[in-house]
Amino acid sequence: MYIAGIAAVLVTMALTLARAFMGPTVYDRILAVNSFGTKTVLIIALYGYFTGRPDFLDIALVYALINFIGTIAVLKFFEYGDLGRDRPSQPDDI
Amino acid sequence: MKHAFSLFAVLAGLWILLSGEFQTLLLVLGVISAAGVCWLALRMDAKDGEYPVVNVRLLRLGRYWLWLIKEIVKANINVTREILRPELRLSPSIFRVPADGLSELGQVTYANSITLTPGTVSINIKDRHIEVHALIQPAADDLQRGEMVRRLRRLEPN
Amino acid sequence: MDIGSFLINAILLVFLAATAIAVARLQNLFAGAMLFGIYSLLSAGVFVVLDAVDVAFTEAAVGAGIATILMLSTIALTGIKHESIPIRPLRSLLLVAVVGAALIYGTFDMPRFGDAEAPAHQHVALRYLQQSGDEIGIPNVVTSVLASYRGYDTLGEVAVIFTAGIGVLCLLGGSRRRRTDPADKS
Amino acid sequence: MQLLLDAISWICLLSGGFFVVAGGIGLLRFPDFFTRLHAASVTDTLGTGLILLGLMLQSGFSQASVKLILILVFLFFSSPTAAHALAKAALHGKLVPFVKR
Repeated sequence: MYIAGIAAVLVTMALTLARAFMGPTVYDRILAVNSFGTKTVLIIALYGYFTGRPDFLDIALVYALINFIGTIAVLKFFEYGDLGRDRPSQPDDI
Repeated sequence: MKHAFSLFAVLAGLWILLSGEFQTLLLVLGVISAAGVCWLALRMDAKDGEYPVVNVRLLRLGRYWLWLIKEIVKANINVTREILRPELRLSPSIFRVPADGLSELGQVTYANSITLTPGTVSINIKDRHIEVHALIQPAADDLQRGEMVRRLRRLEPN
Repeated sequence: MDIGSFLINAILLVFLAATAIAVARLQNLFAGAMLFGIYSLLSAGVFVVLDAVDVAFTEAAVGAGIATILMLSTIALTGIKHESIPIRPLRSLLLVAVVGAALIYGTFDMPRFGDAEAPAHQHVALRYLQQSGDEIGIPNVVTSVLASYRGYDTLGEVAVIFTAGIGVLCLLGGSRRRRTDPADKS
Repeated sequence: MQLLLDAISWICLLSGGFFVVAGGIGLLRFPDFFTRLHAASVTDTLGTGLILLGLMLQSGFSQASVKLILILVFLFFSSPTAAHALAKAALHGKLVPFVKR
Protein backbone atom coordinates (compact mmCIF):
# COMPACT_ATOMS: atom_id res chain seq x y z
CA MET A 1 0.00 0.00 0.00
CA TYR A 2 2.92 2.33 0.67
CA ILE A 3 4.05 1.75 -2.87
CA ALA A 4 0.78 3.29 -4.11
CA GLY A 5 1.49 6.42 -2.08
CA ILE A 6 5.08 6.51 -3.36
CA ALA A 7 3.85 6.12 -6.93
CA ALA A 8 1.40 9.02 -6.45
CA VAL A 9 4.17 11.23 -5.09
CA LEU A 10 6.52 10.25 -7.95
CA VAL A 11 3.87 11.11 -10.54
CA THR A 12 3.30 14.47 -8.86
CA MET A 13 7.06 15.04 -8.79
CA ALA A 14 7.09 14.61 -12.56
CA LEU A 15 4.23 17.11 -12.95
CA THR A 16 5.97 19.60 -10.68
CA LEU A 17 9.22 19.16 -12.60
CA ALA A 18 7.36 19.98 -15.80
CA ARG A 19 6.07 23.19 -14.20
CA ALA A 20 9.55 24.06 -12.98
CA PHE A 21 10.98 23.55 -16.48
CA MET A 22 8.26 25.57 -18.20
CA GLY A 23 8.15 28.53 -15.85
CA PRO A 24 7.12 30.93 -17.30
CA THR A 25 7.74 33.40 -14.45
CA VAL A 26 10.35 33.15 -11.75
CA TYR A 27 7.60 32.83 -9.15
CA ASP A 28 6.25 29.72 -10.83
CA ARG A 29 9.65 28.15 -10.46
CA ILE A 30 9.95 29.11 -6.80
CA LEU A 31 6.48 27.67 -6.24
CA ALA A 32 7.53 24.47 -7.99
CA VAL A 33 10.66 24.15 -5.85
CA ASN A 34 8.69 24.76 -2.67
CA SER A 35 6.10 22.23 -3.69
CA PHE A 36 8.83 19.78 -4.63
CA GLY A 37 10.24 20.08 -1.13
CA THR A 38 6.93 18.97 0.37
CA LYS A 39 6.91 15.98 -1.95
CA THR A 40 10.45 15.07 -0.93
CA VAL A 41 9.35 15.10 2.70
CA LEU A 42 6.45 12.81 1.79
CA ILE A 43 8.53 10.39 -0.23
CA ILE A 44 11.19 10.06 2.46
CA ALA A 45 8.54 9.40 5.11
CA LEU A 46 6.73 6.90 2.89
CA TYR A 47 9.96 5.17 1.90
CA GLY A 48 10.92 4.78 5.56
CA TYR A 49 7.71 2.90 6.20
CA PHE A 50 8.02 0.99 2.95
CA THR A 51 11.33 -0.51 4.06
CA GLY A 52 10.16 -0.87 7.64
CA ARG A 53 12.49 1.69 9.13
CA PRO A 54 10.59 4.80 10.26
CA ASP A 55 13.85 6.31 11.58
CA PHE A 56 14.06 8.09 8.24
CA LEU A 57 11.47 10.50 9.60
CA ASP A 58 14.25 12.60 11.12
CA ILE A 59 15.40 13.61 7.65
CA ALA A 60 11.84 14.32 6.59
CA LEU A 61 11.55 16.60 9.60
CA VAL A 62 14.75 18.45 8.71
CA TYR A 63 13.52 18.83 5.13
CA ALA A 64 10.19 20.25 6.23
CA LEU A 65 12.11 22.96 8.09
CA ILE A 66 14.79 23.66 5.50
CA ASN A 67 12.28 23.86 2.67
CA PHE A 68 10.43 26.66 4.40
CA ILE A 69 13.58 28.56 5.32
CA GLY A 70 14.89 28.15 1.77
CA THR A 71 11.74 29.52 0.18
CA ILE A 72 11.61 32.52 2.49
CA ALA A 73 15.31 33.21 1.96
CA VAL A 74 14.94 33.07 -1.82
CA LEU A 75 11.93 35.37 -1.75
CA LYS A 76 13.61 37.84 0.57
CA PHE A 77 16.60 37.81 -1.68
CA PHE A 78 14.45 38.28 -4.71
CA GLU A 79 12.61 41.22 -3.24
CA TYR A 80 15.44 43.06 -1.54
CA GLY A 81 18.54 41.76 -3.28
CA ASP A 82 19.88 43.01 -6.56
CA LEU A 83 18.15 40.30 -8.52
CA GLY A 84 15.76 41.04 -11.30
CA ARG A 85 15.58 44.74 -10.73
CA ASP A 86 15.39 45.37 -14.46
CA ARG A 87 12.86 42.70 -15.34
CA PRO A 88 11.27 41.57 -12.16
CA SER A 89 8.37 39.46 -13.32
CA GLN A 90 8.15 39.16 -17.05
CA PRO A 91 8.28 35.61 -18.30
CA ASP A 92 11.98 34.89 -18.15
CA ASP A 93 13.12 34.13 -21.63
CA ILE A 94 14.49 30.67 -21.88
CA MET B 1 12.57 35.58 32.11
CA LYS B 2 9.20 33.90 31.81
CA HIS B 3 9.73 33.79 28.07
CA ALA B 4 13.17 32.23 28.41
CA PHE B 5 11.87 29.61 30.78
CA SER B 6 8.99 28.57 28.53
CA LEU B 7 11.32 28.47 25.52
CA PHE B 8 13.71 26.26 27.47
CA ALA B 9 10.88 23.94 28.50
CA VAL B 10 9.65 23.61 24.91
CA LEU B 11 13.16 22.96 23.55
CA ALA B 12 14.01 20.41 26.22
CA GLY B 13 10.70 18.64 25.63
CA LEU B 14 11.39 18.58 21.90
CA TRP B 15 14.83 17.11 22.50
CA ILE B 16 13.43 14.26 24.60
CA LEU B 17 10.62 13.58 22.12
CA LEU B 18 12.98 13.46 19.15
CA SER B 19 15.81 11.50 20.72
CA GLY B 20 13.85 9.06 22.88
CA GLU B 21 17.02 8.36 24.90
CA PHE B 22 17.24 8.64 28.65
CA GLN B 23 20.94 8.15 29.45
CA THR B 24 22.46 10.72 31.76
CA LEU B 25 25.13 11.83 29.30
CA LEU B 26 22.60 12.44 26.53
CA LEU B 27 20.16 14.23 28.82
CA VAL B 28 22.94 16.55 30.00
CA LEU B 29 23.93 17.24 26.39
CA GLY B 30 20.29 17.99 25.62
CA VAL B 31 19.99 20.44 28.51
CA ILE B 32 23.20 22.17 27.43
CA SER B 33 22.08 22.58 23.82
CA ALA B 34 18.62 23.75 24.84
CA ALA B 35 20.17 26.34 27.14
CA GLY B 36 22.55 27.41 24.37
CA VAL B 37 19.69 27.93 21.93
CA CYS B 38 17.80 29.86 24.62
CA TRP B 39 20.77 32.13 25.15
CA LEU B 40 21.13 32.77 21.40
CA ALA B 41 17.41 33.45 21.03
CA LEU B 42 17.43 35.91 23.91
CA ARG B 43 20.42 37.71 22.43
CA MET B 44 18.72 37.96 19.04
CA ASP B 45 15.43 39.09 20.52
CA ALA B 46 17.08 41.93 22.42
CA LYS B 47 16.01 44.46 19.81
CA ASP B 48 12.29 43.85 19.75
CA GLY B 49 11.20 42.41 23.04
CA GLU B 50 7.64 41.81 21.95
CA TYR B 51 6.35 38.34 22.62
CA PRO B 52 2.88 37.16 21.88
CA VAL B 53 1.58 36.24 25.29
CA VAL B 54 -0.30 33.02 24.90
CA ASN B 55 -3.30 33.22 27.17
CA VAL B 56 -5.85 31.99 24.70
CA ARG B 57 -8.02 29.33 26.24
CA LEU B 58 -6.78 26.06 24.83
CA LEU B 59 -10.20 24.47 24.58
CA ARG B 60 -11.46 27.22 22.30
CA LEU B 61 -8.29 27.05 20.23
CA GLY B 62 -8.84 23.33 19.82
CA ARG B 63 -12.41 23.90 18.74
CA TYR B 64 -11.22 26.49 16.18
CA TRP B 65 -8.68 24.02 14.82
CA LEU B 66 -11.32 21.33 14.41
CA TRP B 67 -13.57 23.77 12.57
CA LEU B 68 -10.65 24.90 10.39
CA ILE B 69 -9.74 21.33 9.47
CA LYS B 70 -13.35 20.70 8.46
CA GLU B 71 -13.27 23.82 6.27
CA ILE B 72 -9.93 22.79 4.75
CA VAL B 73 -11.31 19.40 3.78
CA LYS B 74 -14.40 20.98 2.21
CA ALA B 75 -12.32 23.56 0.31
CA ASN B 76 -9.92 20.86 -0.89
CA ILE B 77 -12.76 18.85 -2.37
CA ASN B 78 -14.12 21.94 -4.13
CA VAL B 79 -10.76 22.92 -5.59
CA THR B 80 -9.99 19.34 -6.64
CA ARG B 81 -13.30 19.25 -8.50
CA GLU B 82 -12.23 22.40 -10.37
CA ILE B 83 -8.83 20.89 -11.18
CA LEU B 84 -10.30 17.71 -12.61
CA ARG B 85 -13.06 19.41 -14.64
CA PRO B 86 -12.50 18.60 -18.34
CA GLU B 87 -12.51 22.27 -19.30
CA LEU B 88 -11.50 24.88 -16.76
CA ARG B 89 -14.21 27.16 -15.43
CA LEU B 90 -12.28 29.31 -13.01
CA SER B 91 -13.52 32.67 -11.79
CA PRO B 92 -10.53 34.19 -10.02
CA SER B 93 -11.24 37.37 -8.09
CA ILE B 94 -9.47 39.72 -5.72
CA PHE B 95 -11.29 41.34 -2.82
CA ARG B 96 -10.68 42.68 0.67
CA VAL B 97 -12.04 41.33 3.93
CA PRO B 98 -11.98 43.33 7.17
CA ALA B 99 -9.74 42.06 9.94
CA ASP B 100 -10.63 44.59 12.65
CA GLY B 101 -11.12 43.54 16.21
CA LEU B 102 -8.14 41.20 16.00
CA SER B 103 -4.77 41.50 17.70
CA GLU B 104 -1.61 41.22 15.65
CA LEU B 105 -1.37 37.52 16.38
CA GLY B 106 -5.05 37.18 15.51
CA GLN B 107 -4.50 38.85 12.15
CA VAL B 108 -1.63 36.51 11.38
CA THR B 109 -3.78 33.53 12.33
CA TYR B 110 -6.58 34.88 10.15
CA ALA B 111 -4.33 35.40 7.13
CA ASN B 112 -2.72 31.99 7.56
CA SER B 113 -6.09 30.29 7.94
CA ILE B 114 -7.27 31.95 4.74
CA THR B 115 -4.20 30.70 2.90
CA LEU B 116 -4.42 27.25 4.43
CA THR B 117 -7.87 26.72 2.94
CA PRO B 118 -7.31 26.03 -0.77
CA GLY B 119 -9.27 28.34 -3.03
CA THR B 120 -8.35 31.46 -1.09
CA VAL B 121 -4.89 32.98 -0.61
CA SER B 122 -4.20 36.10 1.40
CA ILE B 123 -1.87 38.23 -0.65
CA ASN B 124 -1.55 41.39 1.43
CA ILE B 125 -2.44 42.89 4.79
CA LYS B 126 -3.14 46.61 4.63
CA ASP B 127 -4.81 48.93 7.14
CA ARG B 128 -6.68 46.22 9.02
CA HIS B 129 -7.92 44.62 5.83
CA ILE B 130 -6.70 41.44 4.19
CA GLU B 131 -6.47 41.29 0.43
CA VAL B 132 -7.54 37.87 -0.79
CA HIS B 133 -7.16 36.12 -4.11
CA ALA B 134 -9.93 33.56 -4.60
CA LEU B 135 -9.96 30.81 -7.19
CA ILE B 136 -13.69 30.22 -7.47
CA GLN B 137 -16.77 32.21 -6.52
CA PRO B 138 -18.07 29.82 -3.82
CA ALA B 139 -14.76 30.06 -1.95
CA ALA B 140 -14.90 33.85 -2.09
CA ASP B 141 -18.53 33.89 -0.90
CA ASP B 142 -17.70 31.55 1.98
CA LEU B 143 -14.96 33.84 3.23
CA GLN B 144 -16.99 37.03 2.80
CA ARG B 145 -19.73 35.59 4.97
CA GLY B 146 -17.25 36.22 7.79
CA GLU B 147 -17.67 33.01 9.76
CA MET B 148 -13.92 32.64 10.17
CA VAL B 149 -13.25 36.12 11.50
CA ARG B 150 -16.15 35.77 13.94
CA ARG B 151 -14.66 32.59 15.34
CA LEU B 152 -11.24 34.23 15.59
CA ARG B 153 -12.67 37.24 17.43
CA ARG B 154 -14.05 34.87 20.03
CA LEU B 155 -10.51 33.56 20.55
CA GLU B 156 -9.13 37.00 21.38
CA PRO B 157 -8.05 37.43 25.00
CA ASN B 158 -9.91 40.44 26.33
CA MET C 1 17.97 -4.02 -3.01
CA ASP C 2 14.50 -5.29 -3.83
CA ILE C 3 12.57 -4.47 -6.96
CA GLY C 4 10.47 -1.67 -5.40
CA SER C 5 13.47 0.27 -4.14
CA PHE C 6 15.21 -0.32 -7.44
CA LEU C 7 12.27 1.14 -9.38
CA ILE C 8 12.01 4.18 -7.10
CA ASN C 9 15.71 4.78 -7.46
CA ALA C 10 15.55 4.43 -11.24
CA ILE C 11 12.69 6.94 -11.49
CA LEU C 12 14.47 9.40 -9.21
CA LEU C 13 17.60 9.07 -11.35
CA VAL C 14 15.59 9.80 -14.51
CA PHE C 15 14.20 12.94 -12.83
CA LEU C 16 17.74 13.86 -11.79
CA ALA C 17 19.02 13.55 -15.34
CA ALA C 18 16.09 15.55 -16.72
CA THR C 19 16.74 18.32 -14.19
CA ALA C 20 20.43 18.38 -15.04
CA ILE C 21 19.69 18.73 -18.77
CA ALA C 22 17.15 21.47 -18.07
CA VAL C 23 19.69 23.38 -15.96
CA ALA C 24 22.25 23.13 -18.73
CA ARG C 25 19.78 24.41 -21.33
CA LEU C 26 18.40 27.33 -19.34
CA GLN C 27 19.62 30.82 -20.20
CA ASN C 28 18.14 32.42 -17.09
CA LEU C 29 20.52 31.87 -14.20
CA PHE C 30 17.98 32.49 -11.48
CA ALA C 31 15.78 29.73 -12.89
CA GLY C 32 18.90 27.56 -13.02
CA ALA C 33 19.55 28.16 -9.33
CA MET C 34 15.97 27.17 -8.56
CA LEU C 35 16.34 23.97 -10.56
CA PHE C 36 19.53 23.20 -8.66
CA GLY C 37 17.38 23.28 -5.52
CA ILE C 38 15.19 20.58 -7.04
CA TYR C 39 18.31 18.71 -8.12
CA SER C 40 19.62 18.48 -4.58
CA LEU C 41 16.21 17.48 -3.23
CA LEU C 42 16.17 14.65 -5.77
CA SER C 43 19.69 13.53 -5.01
CA ALA C 44 18.82 13.45 -1.31
CA GLY C 45 15.95 11.15 -2.22
CA VAL C 46 18.40 8.92 -4.09
CA PHE C 47 20.72 8.88 -1.06
CA VAL C 48 17.85 7.83 1.19
CA VAL C 49 16.94 4.98 -1.15
CA LEU C 50 20.62 3.93 -1.19
CA ASP C 51 20.56 3.82 2.66
CA ALA C 52 23.03 6.70 2.98
CA VAL C 53 20.81 8.53 5.44
CA ASP C 54 23.56 10.71 6.89
CA VAL C 55 24.63 11.84 3.42
CA ALA C 56 21.02 12.74 2.69
CA PHE C 57 21.01 14.78 5.89
CA THR C 58 24.06 16.72 4.74
CA GLU C 59 22.57 17.17 1.29
CA ALA C 60 19.49 18.67 2.93
CA ALA C 61 21.49 21.28 4.80
CA VAL C 62 24.15 22.04 2.21
CA GLY C 63 22.56 21.34 -1.16
CA ALA C 64 19.04 22.59 -0.67
CA GLY C 65 19.85 25.31 1.83
CA ILE C 66 23.28 26.90 1.65
CA ALA C 67 24.21 26.13 -1.96
CA THR C 68 21.08 27.85 -3.28
CA ILE C 69 21.75 30.92 -1.19
CA LEU C 70 25.38 31.01 -2.34
CA MET C 71 24.33 30.74 -5.97
CA LEU C 72 21.78 33.52 -5.56
CA SER C 73 24.38 35.72 -3.87
CA THR C 74 26.70 35.13 -6.79
CA ILE C 75 23.97 36.00 -9.29
CA ALA C 76 23.26 39.19 -7.35
CA LEU C 77 26.91 40.20 -7.72
CA THR C 78 27.21 39.29 -11.39
CA GLY C 79 24.04 39.24 -13.47
CA ILE C 80 20.95 37.22 -14.19
CA LYS C 81 21.71 36.28 -17.81
CA HIS C 82 24.68 34.29 -18.91
CA GLU C 83 26.52 35.37 -21.99
CA SER C 84 26.35 32.88 -24.81
CA ILE C 85 29.88 32.06 -25.77
CA PRO C 86 30.60 30.11 -28.93
CA ILE C 87 31.24 26.51 -27.94
CA ARG C 88 32.67 23.70 -29.99
CA PRO C 89 30.15 20.93 -29.36
CA LEU C 90 32.23 18.17 -30.89
CA ARG C 91 35.27 18.83 -28.76
CA SER C 92 33.20 19.10 -25.58
CA LEU C 93 31.38 15.92 -26.39
CA LEU C 94 34.64 14.09 -26.94
CA LEU C 95 36.03 15.35 -23.63
CA VAL C 96 32.88 14.35 -21.74
CA ALA C 97 32.87 10.94 -23.38
CA VAL C 98 36.52 10.27 -22.50
CA VAL C 99 36.14 11.41 -18.87
CA GLY C 100 32.89 9.47 -18.51
CA ALA C 101 34.45 6.32 -19.92
CA ALA C 102 37.40 6.65 -17.53
CA LEU C 103 35.04 7.02 -14.58
CA ILE C 104 32.99 4.01 -15.63
CA TYR C 105 36.20 2.02 -16.11
CA GLY C 106 37.17 3.00 -12.58
CA THR C 107 33.99 1.51 -11.18
CA PHE C 108 34.93 -1.96 -12.49
CA ASP C 109 37.37 -2.36 -9.63
CA MET C 110 34.80 -1.39 -7.02
CA PRO C 111 33.04 -4.07 -4.97
CA ARG C 112 29.46 -4.78 -5.93
CA PHE C 113 26.72 -2.71 -4.31
CA GLY C 114 25.83 -4.15 -0.91
CA ASP C 115 28.70 -6.69 -1.03
CA ALA C 116 29.40 -7.97 2.49
CA GLU C 117 32.98 -8.87 1.50
CA ALA C 118 33.82 -5.32 0.45
CA PRO C 119 36.98 -3.93 2.08
CA ALA C 120 34.99 -1.11 3.67
CA HIS C 121 33.10 -3.66 5.77
CA GLN C 122 36.14 -5.72 6.79
CA HIS C 123 38.42 -3.81 9.12
CA VAL C 124 37.30 -1.35 11.78
CA ALA C 125 33.72 -0.98 10.61
CA LEU C 126 32.65 -4.18 12.36
CA ARG C 127 34.06 -3.07 15.65
CA TYR C 128 32.46 0.35 15.33
CA LEU C 129 29.09 -1.17 14.64
CA GLN C 130 29.28 -3.78 17.40
CA GLN C 131 31.07 -2.00 20.22
CA SER C 132 30.72 1.75 19.79
CA GLY C 133 27.57 1.69 21.91
CA ASP C 134 29.53 0.36 24.90
CA GLU C 135 32.78 2.17 24.21
CA ILE C 136 31.44 5.65 23.55
CA GLY C 137 27.85 5.56 24.76
CA ILE C 138 26.30 7.41 21.83
CA PRO C 139 23.42 5.65 20.07
CA ASN C 140 24.31 6.96 16.59
CA VAL C 141 27.35 5.14 15.19
CA VAL C 142 28.13 7.86 12.65
CA THR C 143 28.30 10.42 15.43
CA SER C 144 30.69 8.35 17.55
CA VAL C 145 32.94 7.68 14.55
CA LEU C 146 33.05 11.34 13.56
CA ALA C 147 33.27 12.90 16.99
CA SER C 148 35.23 10.31 18.92
CA TYR C 149 37.18 7.69 16.95
CA ARG C 150 38.08 10.29 14.35
CA GLY C 151 37.76 13.31 16.61
CA TYR C 152 41.00 15.09 15.66
CA ASP C 153 40.31 14.60 11.98
CA THR C 154 36.86 16.12 12.39
CA LEU C 155 38.28 19.01 14.38
CA GLY C 156 40.66 19.84 11.55
CA GLU C 157 37.86 19.50 9.01
CA VAL C 158 35.58 21.80 10.95
CA ALA C 159 38.38 24.35 11.31
CA VAL C 160 38.88 24.37 7.54
CA ILE C 161 35.15 24.74 6.87
CA PHE C 162 34.84 27.47 9.47
CA THR C 163 37.70 29.41 7.87
CA ALA C 164 36.17 28.96 4.44
CA GLY C 165 32.83 30.18 5.74
CA ILE C 166 34.39 33.30 7.21
CA GLY C 167 36.20 33.90 3.92
CA VAL C 168 32.99 33.64 1.92
CA LEU C 169 31.18 35.94 4.33
CA CYS C 170 33.97 38.52 4.06
CA LEU C 171 33.90 38.39 0.27
CA LEU C 172 30.13 38.53 -0.19
CA GLY C 173 29.20 40.76 2.75
CA GLY C 174 32.06 43.20 2.15
CA SER C 175 31.34 43.81 -1.50
CA ARG C 176 27.63 44.27 -0.90
CA ARG C 177 28.32 47.05 1.55
CA ARG C 178 30.56 48.78 -1.00
CA ARG C 179 27.87 48.57 -3.62
CA THR C 180 25.02 49.95 -1.57
CA ASP C 181 26.95 52.85 -0.04
CA PRO C 182 26.97 55.15 -3.11
CA ALA C 183 23.27 54.47 -3.64
CA ASP C 184 22.48 55.66 -0.13
CA LYS C 185 24.25 58.97 -0.67
CA SER C 186 22.55 59.75 -3.95
CA MET D 1 -9.25 -3.94 15.46
CA GLN D 2 -5.84 -4.07 13.80
CA LEU D 3 -7.54 -4.85 10.51
CA LEU D 4 -9.86 -1.87 10.89
CA LEU D 5 -6.91 0.46 11.65
CA ASP D 6 -5.05 -0.92 8.66
CA ALA D 7 -8.05 -0.38 6.41
CA ILE D 8 -8.49 3.21 7.58
CA SER D 9 -4.80 3.92 7.12
CA TRP D 10 -4.88 2.47 3.61
CA ILE D 11 -7.86 4.61 2.73
CA CYS D 12 -5.97 7.65 4.09
CA LEU D 13 -2.85 6.80 2.07
CA LEU D 14 -4.79 6.21 -1.14
CA SER D 15 -6.97 9.31 -0.89
CA GLY D 16 -3.93 11.32 0.17
CA GLY D 17 -2.15 10.10 -2.93
CA PHE D 18 -5.18 11.11 -4.99
CA PHE D 19 -5.13 14.67 -3.62
CA VAL D 20 -1.35 14.93 -4.06
CA VAL D 21 -1.69 14.00 -7.74
CA ALA D 22 -4.68 16.33 -8.15
CA GLY D 23 -2.58 19.21 -6.81
CA GLY D 24 0.15 18.32 -9.29
CA ILE D 25 -2.30 18.30 -12.19
CA GLY D 26 -3.63 21.67 -11.11
CA LEU D 27 -0.11 23.03 -10.86
CA LEU D 28 0.38 22.10 -14.49
CA ARG D 29 -3.06 22.98 -15.81
CA PHE D 30 -4.05 26.27 -14.23
CA PRO D 31 -3.61 29.40 -16.33
CA ASP D 32 -1.54 31.78 -14.18
CA PHE D 33 0.70 31.90 -11.15
CA PHE D 34 -1.94 32.90 -8.61
CA THR D 35 -4.31 30.12 -9.60
CA ARG D 36 -1.44 27.62 -9.46
CA LEU D 37 -0.83 28.70 -5.90
CA HIS D 38 -4.26 27.30 -4.99
CA ALA D 39 -3.48 24.00 -6.69
CA ALA D 40 -0.20 23.66 -4.79
CA SER D 41 -2.03 24.20 -1.54
CA VAL D 42 -4.22 21.16 -2.24
CA THR D 43 -1.07 19.02 -2.20
CA ASP D 44 0.27 20.80 0.85
CA THR D 45 -2.83 20.54 3.03
CA LEU D 46 -5.12 17.58 2.44
CA GLY D 47 -2.71 15.44 0.39
CA THR D 48 0.12 15.70 2.89
CA GLY D 49 -2.24 15.57 5.86
CA LEU D 50 -3.93 12.36 4.75
CA ILE D 51 -0.69 10.58 3.87
CA LEU D 52 0.94 11.50 7.17
CA LEU D 53 -2.25 10.52 9.02
CA GLY D 54 -2.19 7.16 7.26
CA LEU D 55 1.42 6.62 8.35
CA MET D 56 0.52 7.65 11.90
CA LEU D 57 -2.21 5.02 12.03
CA GLN D 58 0.37 2.45 10.95
CA SER D 59 2.82 3.21 13.74
CA GLY D 60 0.24 3.73 16.47
CA PHE D 61 1.26 5.40 19.71
CA SER D 62 5.01 5.70 19.26
CA GLN D 63 7.94 8.01 18.71
CA ALA D 64 7.45 7.80 14.96
CA SER D 65 3.95 9.19 15.37
CA VAL D 66 5.29 12.09 17.41
CA LYS D 67 7.71 12.90 14.59
CA LEU D 68 4.92 12.65 12.03
CA ILE D 69 2.77 15.04 14.06
CA LEU D 70 5.73 17.45 14.28
CA ILE D 71 6.21 17.29 10.50
CA LEU D 72 2.51 17.94 10.00
CA VAL D 73 2.50 20.89 12.40
CA PHE D 74 5.60 22.41 10.78
CA LEU D 75 4.07 22.05 7.34
CA PHE D 76 0.73 23.48 8.43
CA PHE D 77 2.41 26.53 9.90
CA SER D 78 5.04 27.04 7.23
CA SER D 79 3.17 26.31 4.00
CA PRO D 80 0.63 29.17 4.28
CA THR D 81 3.44 31.53 5.27
CA ALA D 82 5.47 30.50 2.25
CA ALA D 83 2.42 30.78 -0.03
CA HIS D 84 1.61 34.22 1.32
CA ALA D 85 5.20 35.37 0.90
CA LEU D 86 5.21 34.05 -2.67
CA ALA D 87 1.95 35.79 -3.54
CA LYS D 88 3.08 39.03 -1.98
CA ALA D 89 6.44 38.89 -3.73
CA ALA D 90 4.73 38.22 -7.06
CA LEU D 91 2.36 41.13 -6.52
CA HIS D 92 5.28 43.31 -5.48
CA GLY D 93 7.08 42.24 -8.65
CA LYS D 94 4.18 43.64 -10.70
CA LEU D 95 2.80 40.27 -11.67
CA VAL D 96 -0.81 40.97 -12.61
CA PRO D 97 -3.28 38.32 -11.48
CA PHE D 98 -5.65 37.06 -14.12
CA VAL D 99 -9.07 38.08 -12.78
CA LYS D 100 -12.47 37.31 -14.20
CA ARG D 101 -15.08 39.96 -13.56
